[in-house]
This record gives sequence, C-alpha cells and structure tokens, in this order.
Amino acid sequence: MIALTDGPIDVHAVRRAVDDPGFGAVLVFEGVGRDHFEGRPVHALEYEAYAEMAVPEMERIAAEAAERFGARVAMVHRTGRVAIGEPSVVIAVGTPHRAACYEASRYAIDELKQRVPVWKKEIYADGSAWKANTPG
Amino acid sequence: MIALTDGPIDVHAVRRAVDDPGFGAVLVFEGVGRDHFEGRPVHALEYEAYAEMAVPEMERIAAEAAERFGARVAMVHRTGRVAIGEPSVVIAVGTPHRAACYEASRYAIDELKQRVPVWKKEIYADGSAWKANTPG
Amino acid sequence: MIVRVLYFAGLRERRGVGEEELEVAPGTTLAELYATLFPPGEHGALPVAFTRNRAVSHGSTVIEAGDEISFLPPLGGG
Amino acid sequence: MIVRVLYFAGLRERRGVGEEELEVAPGTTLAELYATLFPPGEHGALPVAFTRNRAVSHGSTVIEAGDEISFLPPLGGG
Repeated sequence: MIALTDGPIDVHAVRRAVDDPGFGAVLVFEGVGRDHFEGRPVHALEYEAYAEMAVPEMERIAAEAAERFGARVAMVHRTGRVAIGEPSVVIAVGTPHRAACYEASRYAIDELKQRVPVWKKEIYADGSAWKANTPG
Repeated sequence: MIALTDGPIDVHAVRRAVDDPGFGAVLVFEGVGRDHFEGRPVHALEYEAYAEMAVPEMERIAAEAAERFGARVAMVHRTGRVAIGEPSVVIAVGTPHRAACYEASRYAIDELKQRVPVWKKEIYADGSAWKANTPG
Repeated sequence: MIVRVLYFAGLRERRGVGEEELEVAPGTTLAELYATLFPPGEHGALPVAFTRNRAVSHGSTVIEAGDEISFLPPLGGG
Repeated sequence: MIVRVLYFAGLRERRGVGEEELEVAPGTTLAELYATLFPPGEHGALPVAFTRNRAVSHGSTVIEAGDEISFLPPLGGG
C-alpha cells in the first residue's frame, strides 16, 4: 500500500498491509503535526504533493527498502489540511527480525523527506509559511 | 501504560497512551510470533512472566527512555498462549523529533529483552522448547 | 510550441494557478523558463529542482513541445 | 525457617509447581538452595539469575526467614 490521501490516514489499514506470518517485527512510524515550531504556536498544517511524481517515488523507496533490508513497506502521506495531533505520514514496515525493521523504517522516512515531492505549510494564528525539510 | 496482559494487546490503546500535541514522531513496535524458527514450523508461543518483577522493570525502562531521549513510552507484554501473527509485545514511543523516537524505541525493546523477567516457549507440532534471547 | 507547466507550494501561490499551458520558444531551457516566470526578487530566486515529464532534470535541458514541466521548491514532506 | 520460592519456565516444569513454601536452614545461600532444588543434570545446571524479595541478588546472598526467592532462567521476552 503506497498512497496519497486527502482524508485521515487509516493507520490500522497501513499496518495490516505488512502482515506476514514470517515477520517477527513490525514498526509503524507516524509523522504527526506538532502544535508549535521554534516556540511559535502552529494551528494546523497543509500538505501539497506532485502526485504523479510522489507516488512513484514512494514506490521506489519501498522497493529499495525491500531489497536492502528484506522489508515489506507500506506508506501513506496526507495532502490538504492536517490537524495538530493527526499523522501526516504513516509508514509500516515488517521484517523477520527487528534490527532490519528499525533500519528499513528509518530509511523509508529519511528518503521520503529528501526525495518525495510533498510540501508543508504551517498555519499560524496570524499567517502561514512553507517549511522545507533540512537535509540529512 | 505499562502492563502485562493475558489477552490480545489493544495496539491502538497503547498508541493512544503516547498522544501529545508536542510530539512530531510516534513509533509503535510490535514483536510478533513467527511461524518458523530456523526452518522448523512453530504453531504458537507461550509466554510466562514474573509479574511482580516484570512490571516494575518495564516501568524503569520507560523512565530511562524518558530521561535519555525525552520520550513517552507505553509498553504491554502478553502472557499465556500467543497465536502466530499476534503481537507478544507492543511498545509505543512519542517524541518531539524522529531521531530520538527511533533511539528510544530501540532502547526500550533491547532493554526489555535483556532485563524483563519473561520467558517464551515455542510450540511445535511434536513438542516445545523454551527459547532464550541472545545477548546484545 | 505549447508546454504544460505545474506549480506547487510557494510558486503556485506566486503564479496564482496550479497549472497552465504556455507558449515557449523552441530552444528554451528549463532554467530560462523558470527565470522568465519567476524573476529573482530581493531575496534572489527560490532554489528549485527542475522536472520534465515527471522526472528530475537539469536547468540546461531544452524544453520540447508537449512537455510537462515543473519547478520543485525545497521539499517538506513527512 | 520458612521461605517462599517461585519457579518459572523450565524450572517450573521440572519442579512441577509455580511456587511453594520451603523450610530452609539458617545460613543457606541462594546458590546452595538452587543446587539443592535443581541438582546439575548431564548438561550441567541451567544458568540462572538469583532474586531475593523481587530484586536481582547474588548466589552468595544468605537467605532470611520470610524471603521471596526465585531463580530466573535465561530470559525470552519480546
């Protein structure tokens, strides 16, 4: 399951997509909208994607994680308005053993932030700003 | 939420226990019963705990993760029979940023395996065996 | 010749539309089109990645008729 | 004097009960009680961690009346 969605992410469905009786470890990562940034209150987030590039790039990242770590990866990213406390991205990873599970999960979120064409706007009480990820 | 339970773990409840509007990253680790061990089919698992020591030790690990990584940690371990594909342990971790989230989650499961008095029996078609964790 | 251009995030807001068809002179490069559409302001031009037909490309790439072009501002997913 | 002894995993199965009260001679250490209850077999004794009153202890610790004692086989949680 690799997708963008403009409604709340069904975390449990993402988790189920990596079910496998041979997997001894499953990790579900949620990137969640925070209520502040550098001390400034944040009211909500807005995400925007170049869908025709973002989904294939997420699929490539999942395939790379499968090859490098023997992991199955499911990944869903929100677009549109995301409330504080709601996940903007959910990544589920399953592997036979836990060490590879942590590596694959970390790989997937790090690569997503660097490579997948998605943009985030922070909404404040008195304005908004596009926020880029810092490299590395 | 730090607990032992002899029924299925409510993964979503463990996840909710680390909700916080200041957290930008949440990781849920599930240790899941696998259907084989070194090529031998495993039919089910059975866990047993020294509850009066296990729960305080899990609480200490959660407190250590809070101090070292600024993480909130919830941790539930099964006892009794666990079917293949069901989680035997669920650890939810929330932090402001994701690097600490991965570190805290990994710390919690690694320490749990080394320190919490819980034992696992693998049930085969024709017998069973107690299986210890390997160090490190 | 006609090309389709997509805008995202701050560039979409500056341009006022998410996408449009534009008439481009043959031989125009991606970087040239970007500089024409988004002249550097007081803080200079926003650094972007150039894409052509849904693949990352280079500023020196020459645009062809029918291309789908975009300029990706710094990413913020996750 | 009377102590309470708890057994887990393989030791519980060997002993046939999960816990029991035992009469122990004053001055007995944890390691001595373990060796009495679980004499080494052909593969030697199972390595255990000793606990006294729900805290990890040492084999050389002398047992006192009313103690809760256990011998923890290698752990398998997670």
